[in-house]
Amino acid sequence: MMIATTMVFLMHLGFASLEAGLTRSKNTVNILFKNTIIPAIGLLTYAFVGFNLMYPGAEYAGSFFGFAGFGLSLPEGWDTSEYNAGYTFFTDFIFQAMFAATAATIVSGAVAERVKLGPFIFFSFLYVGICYPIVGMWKWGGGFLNTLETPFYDFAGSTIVHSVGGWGALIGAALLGPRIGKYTSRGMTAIPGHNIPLATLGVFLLWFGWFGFNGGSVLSADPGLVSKVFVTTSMAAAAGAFGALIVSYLMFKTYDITMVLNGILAGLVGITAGADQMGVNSSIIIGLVGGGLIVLAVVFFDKIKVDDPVGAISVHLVGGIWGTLAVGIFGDLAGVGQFVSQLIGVVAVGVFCVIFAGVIFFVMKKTIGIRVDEAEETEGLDINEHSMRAYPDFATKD
Amino acid sequence: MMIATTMVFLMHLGFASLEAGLTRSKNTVNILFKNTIIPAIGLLTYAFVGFNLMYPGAEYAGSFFGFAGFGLSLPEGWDTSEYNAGYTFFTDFIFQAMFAATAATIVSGAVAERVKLGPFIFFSFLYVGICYPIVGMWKWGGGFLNTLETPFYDFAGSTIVHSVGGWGALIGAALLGPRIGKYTSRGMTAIPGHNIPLATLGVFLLWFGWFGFNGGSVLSADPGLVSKVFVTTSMAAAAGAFGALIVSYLMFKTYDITMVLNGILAGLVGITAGADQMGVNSSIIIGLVGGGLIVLAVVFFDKIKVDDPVGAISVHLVGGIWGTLAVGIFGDLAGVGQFVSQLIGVVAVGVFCVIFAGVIFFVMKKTIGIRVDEAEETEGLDINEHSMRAYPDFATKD
Amino acid sequence: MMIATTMVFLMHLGFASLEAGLTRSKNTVNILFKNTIIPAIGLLTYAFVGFNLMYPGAEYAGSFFGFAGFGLSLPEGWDTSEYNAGYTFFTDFIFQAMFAATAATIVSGAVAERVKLGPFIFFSFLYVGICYPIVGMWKWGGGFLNTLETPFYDFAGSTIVHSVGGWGALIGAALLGPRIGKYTSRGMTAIPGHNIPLATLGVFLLWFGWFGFNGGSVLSADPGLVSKVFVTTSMAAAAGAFGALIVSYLMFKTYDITMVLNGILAGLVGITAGADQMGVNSSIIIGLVGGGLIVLAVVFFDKIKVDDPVGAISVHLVGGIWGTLAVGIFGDLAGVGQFVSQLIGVVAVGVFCVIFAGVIFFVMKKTIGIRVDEAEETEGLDINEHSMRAYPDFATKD
Amino acid sequence: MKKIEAIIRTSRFDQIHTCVAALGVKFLTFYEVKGMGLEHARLEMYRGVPYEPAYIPRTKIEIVTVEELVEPVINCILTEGKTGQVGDGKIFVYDVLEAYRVRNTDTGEQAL
Amino acid sequence: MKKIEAIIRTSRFDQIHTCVAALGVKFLTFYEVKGMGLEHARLEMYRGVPYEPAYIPRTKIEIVTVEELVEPVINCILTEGKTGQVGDGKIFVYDVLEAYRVRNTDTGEQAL
Amino acid sequence: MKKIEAIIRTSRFDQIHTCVAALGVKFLTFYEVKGMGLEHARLEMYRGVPYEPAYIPRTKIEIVTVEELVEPVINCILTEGKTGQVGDGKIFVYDVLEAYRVRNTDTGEQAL
Ligand SMILES: Nc1ncnc2c1ncn2[C@@H]1O[C@H](COP(=O)(O)OP(=O)(O)O)[C@@H](O)[C@H]1O
Ligand SMILES: Nc1ncnc2c1ncn2[C@@H]1O[C@H](COP(=O)(O)OP(=O)(O)O)[C@@H](O)[C@H]1O
Ligand SMILES: Nc1ncnc2c1ncn2[C@@H]1O[C@H](COP(=O)(O)OP(=O)(O)O)[C@@H](O)[C@H]1O
Repeated sequence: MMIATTMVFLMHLGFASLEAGLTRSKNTVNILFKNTIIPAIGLLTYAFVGFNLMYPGAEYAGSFFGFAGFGLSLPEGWDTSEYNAGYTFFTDFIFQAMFAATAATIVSGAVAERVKLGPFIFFSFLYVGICYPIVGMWKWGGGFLNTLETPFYDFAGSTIVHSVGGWGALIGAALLGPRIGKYTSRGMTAIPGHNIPLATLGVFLLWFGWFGFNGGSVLSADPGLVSKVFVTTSMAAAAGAFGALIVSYLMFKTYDITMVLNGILAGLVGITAGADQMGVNSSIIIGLVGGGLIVLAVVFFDKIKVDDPVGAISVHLVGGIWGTLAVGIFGDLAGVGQFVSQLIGVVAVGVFCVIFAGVIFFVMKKTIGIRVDEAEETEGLDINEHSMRAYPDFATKD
Repeated sequence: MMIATTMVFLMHLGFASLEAGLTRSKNTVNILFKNTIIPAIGLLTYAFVGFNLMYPGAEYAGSFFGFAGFGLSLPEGWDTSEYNAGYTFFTDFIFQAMFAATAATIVSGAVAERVKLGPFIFFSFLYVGICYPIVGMWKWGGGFLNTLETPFYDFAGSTIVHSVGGWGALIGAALLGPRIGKYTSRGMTAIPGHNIPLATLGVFLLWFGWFGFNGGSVLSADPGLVSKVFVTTSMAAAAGAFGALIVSYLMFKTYDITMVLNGILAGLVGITAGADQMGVNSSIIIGLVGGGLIVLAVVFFDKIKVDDPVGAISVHLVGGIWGTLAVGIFGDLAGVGQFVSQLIGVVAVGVFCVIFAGVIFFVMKKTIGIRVDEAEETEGLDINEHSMRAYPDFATKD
Repeated sequence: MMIATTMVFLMHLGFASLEAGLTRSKNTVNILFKNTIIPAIGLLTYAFVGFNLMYPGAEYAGSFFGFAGFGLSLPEGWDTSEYNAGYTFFTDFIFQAMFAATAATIVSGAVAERVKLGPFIFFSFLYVGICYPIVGMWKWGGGFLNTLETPFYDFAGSTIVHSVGGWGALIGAALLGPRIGKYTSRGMTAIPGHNIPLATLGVFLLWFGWFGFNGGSVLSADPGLVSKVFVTTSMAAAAGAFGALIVSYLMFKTYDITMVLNGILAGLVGITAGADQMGVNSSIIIGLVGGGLIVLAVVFFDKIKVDDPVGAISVHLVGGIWGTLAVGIFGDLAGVGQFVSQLIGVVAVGVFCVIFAGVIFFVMKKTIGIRVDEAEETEGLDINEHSMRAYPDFATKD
Repeated sequence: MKKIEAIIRTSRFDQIHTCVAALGVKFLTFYEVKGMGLEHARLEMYRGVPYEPAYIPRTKIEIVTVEELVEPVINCILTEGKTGQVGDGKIFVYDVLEAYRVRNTDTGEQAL
Repeated sequence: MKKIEAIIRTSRFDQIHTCVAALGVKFLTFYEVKGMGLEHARLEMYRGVPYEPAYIPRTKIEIVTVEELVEPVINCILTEGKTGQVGDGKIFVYDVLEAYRVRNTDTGEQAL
Repeated sequence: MKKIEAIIRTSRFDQIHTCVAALGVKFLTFYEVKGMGLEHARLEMYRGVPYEPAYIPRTKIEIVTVEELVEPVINCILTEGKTGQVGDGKIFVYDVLEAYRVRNTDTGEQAL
């Protein structure tokens, strides 16, 4: 599980690469900066408040909120496997802490190319430090979602990690408005990402990290279960690629690699909720549907003019909801009761995150402002917020 | 071994990066697309037919062909280490499945910048789904190569993985013909790869993945053997770098990094057949010779006008043959009988793959065509097959 | 620990990416070449002399120098965990060998864009093959630093790995002189790195590798200690990012990602000496101070006109000294006696490395020359030493 | 026939293009050039060292047109290209001896 | 001395270069420009949104040559540059007052 | 008013710029072009195959200036741009009919 931790760490590089690759070169330093500082924020806030918000201890079982105090305090036997069957306190902490930043990294992609750096970092502190661990506590910390009659099931976080990020992304992108030139009076224009190899690299690293994410979430070294999770994870990703390929080819008559990459992620996000509950065939179906769905979602969000440069909302929110509900439809837990529990979880998390993110973004919008000014956006955030260019040696087109 | 699986997974990113880096930027999306979809194909076909073709079960021991039916069926005790000493059924499956796509990824490099996407994907399905597992069964599935008097030895697949890919690459490149402008009436021109850092990244990732490939092929967690394999693998790679450096410097009077990168891969491919049989010194010799050989092979294939943009044939076919034969020359198994068995294996696999790949490519060439038309090739496959550019922001030279 | 080895291996890719990213595109092939061949040198020389210089055996305990002969000889029980509690001889060797090249890789960054390739490779052979293992022996091989009354403590090599590299970098950069155009009569100019995403990738890979570096240095699989080391390592890195962010923002009024990246590395280098001795809070302080210090160091070395394109001296030398001394200030060993021992270690290593590197560079400078000529430097090393370009397809700015 | 060459702010290109298109100018050629003039490039900063990029990126437009359109086109550029700040650019007018359309060998004003 | 400036299809450059070289034109300068004209750029597609790149990449050739060669050079371009499709480009001819060779200060036709 | 167009070695740009600035030339425009001429590009090598890049990268400078400065500017380029090796480049001089400054609609020599 410690190795899983390091693999999850690489997911942050995956996000950084994917988001930088799918946006324009004039905003690359900005995106890399955000995705470098966010994991640092995640680690520090999680140590300071997050862990104790998420795992406040048994006395808060069934509740909505609990807090065990600032900082980390070492329990008895922290350094041996007495802490918990198979792993130590620090293993537990660092594995969880590596996740934490993900919620903000997802948002980062959706608000890219126009959000002001300072307000976004402030948002990240609150979202990663407070919103994510509270939601996490609902299920993993023994909160009310875990004590439903048919407990809500979310193996590694389709809802608790990905949807949380996805809701924040939706609210952020909607409140910011689209990038200049995206939806004009003459219709929609494409704003192509500047570096497809970088984006591809990002998705492979995310897939790689997902083995750690899902595999490590077994929270034990049971090789039977871990290996099963590896298989379901891989199958869903592969099927996600095909799902997106088929739907995007039918719709656009071209082989769109960015859709295939998004499809892989959708498959991964989709299987995350039930990676240990599915068989090979269900994994493939979940991946196929997830991959196809994502293409429709991208088109849909474009239609309602929510501008999401990297497809984060489609992948993490739509994919996360699909995966969570799929636990009620396929696999060992399938059943109406489970489906309803899943739905409760999706809705509860959605409402909370929308309000949490909405309030922060809205207040900031009305006060300090959340969007860079027009000249800055046109010229690029790199030169304006960082006085630096990502590729100073290369000549760029217009 | 599950971790080895994830490392092998990253090899696909390695291949994608290397191949994209060593070709022109106008074909980058196309190459990334192929190398993203191929692992997906590998995983799905291996689950559907490949695994049961490769490991049909004991009743087919000694034979050329066996098939245990479509899909995966779980054996007794699949989820515990009862399945096999040290790993579970799913571990076994997913580790093997990660390999499977390699055969097609290798071909992808050699046919790059001119092959039609559809036919190539069709080829990949057949090659990965049928050809590779059949060959694999000959040795690893208990087939005839394994029951020779002195059994053919191929630890992790110099022949069974790399040569299989290499033969496909040779046939594909030969039947396609060279890229426009490569061999003109005025002689040979170079067509430099567009992104050397990307290619370097690819080779490092491949080397990284090889630790999983060779280390995991120990198929047990015996730390003594795994660590030995790590040492032989590393030494061969390092020596391969020097072998290629020395030969290429003597021949071209320049420090050619692409040759050093190919040399590393040649060392790795070379040691793969006997990684557990070699000492430190033999590994170094195998690497040195492999690295040097590759430079000569690249020059040779250029001379006979087989245009291989990334050196895949030299690395995987020539390196694979060298490594397989080396098991008969160096290390614990060395001996005339072993050498003959190795030769039998090389030839048998070669004949089968040449015919298999040859028939598919030839039939496609005569019917649907395997090569894009001239205008498309000149303009680039990205804009023609994918309506997209890999680096839309950057100004390119002519 | 074998997995740690593979993670340390990826650090070489991290160094290659970081150094290539922070320099100009006309020297990229050169840097990649150096960083590809150095690990090969490291592995081979370490097998040939380094390992036996570093671990000459018990009879040299307390001394400055010992050598157990050329090549590797297998001890009794090498292939079982009898060799040492928890790992085999080959595991030990390969883990150490992966480190070895680091000393030269660090120098590579500081001398980039102007050093002659041949002399630098010669230097690397000597520094990696002789200087580094001798210093390593002083502590890890049971030499005099280990037998001080209060033994010098350097968990994973803040001094023994990073400072060794740092001193070589300082001497190399100073003797070479600054790049043309860096410090002119009209003042200092910036020479921006050409590929910030590549540099970011490099730092993430280094961080990833550091988990292997520090985690593996536990030299046992004690999960309590390894997980603690993971936490301290991560916290120091995250705090290093913030330390550098805060200081650089205060000084330059801009969000400089290259400083944040350097700050992460400074945090990592800083925690390396005492990763197993620190608590969460001390790790954060060490990281914060280290990150801040690095910004001052970069400015300082610029002021004294030691031109270090990638900040290697600041990160590895300054960070390494800080981390080593910090063991005497924070954590379980803190105390005056320890601080003095740490200081002795820092000074002893410093004196030896400065003399070793100084003599080699000085003799080469006076004989074969260590710097390329002016035209070559202006035009770029790639085209001159390698007849090749890193990005031949892209149009570059002047 | 005259050739109008204008070195403009890259950010004013769209407005100028719209204006000349309204005059009936169907063809134009443009490319990126580097300028040195009164305007100073904004300072960039790298690792604590501020520096001025050696030049300002600008766009050069070339329009070959008939005499009657020369003045309107110039007016377009003067009006739409103007911000009033140092750095707005220049317009130069040259004589053109002959013009050909490659597609059908039209010559003279026919070819424009 | 005249200057011939031609905006051509990038794909016809090699043929035109071969043709003018055969006439004895030893020197030429060329660079990438962006064109707006009758031809429309082919649609690209990104994540389901088709879009037209804002301009067509073209090559501009400049050849300064003596009077006698002006016509043959123009013929080369008209012949070799022609595909008959919209987008073949234009040729413009200008007067050159003086020419210098930097290497040895030759002037006039000597310098070409 | 004349336009001086010089195709120079990229490596001599700084020297030439310093020299013309000393004459009081405050403005100039330059950009990268590709040249074909007597000089041959240095051979590059890729995977054992030597090849000659299809062109030599050069810089083109454009300066529009008043009659009196034409000769001094040309002298700058001839002196500072010269290495004596094949490949030093050329200078061409053209007539300019009119000039405008966009910022304040100055015209003629005022605008330079
Ligand atoms: N005489 C000239 N010759 C060549 N280029 C010129 C000339 N004058 C101006 N330019 C170009 O026009 C650009 C605009 O000049 P600028 O400093 O903005 O002048 P102003 O503010 O007076 O309009 C310069 O960067 C340069 O590229
Ligand atoms: N009058 C002009 N002034 C400047 N550039 C022109 C002019 N006419 C044509 N061009 C250039 O030539 C290119 C070719 O035009 P195109 O639409 O192909 O015309 P046609 O099909 O009539 O030959 C245009 O893209 C533009 O760059
Ligand atoms: N007549 C011309 N027309 C256009 N460009 C020219 C002409 N003559 C020279 N050039 C440009 O000038 C460059 C310098 O030519 P070069 O071969 O160096 O000549 P020389 O050595 O005689 O000075 C060429 O690469 C080309 O770009």
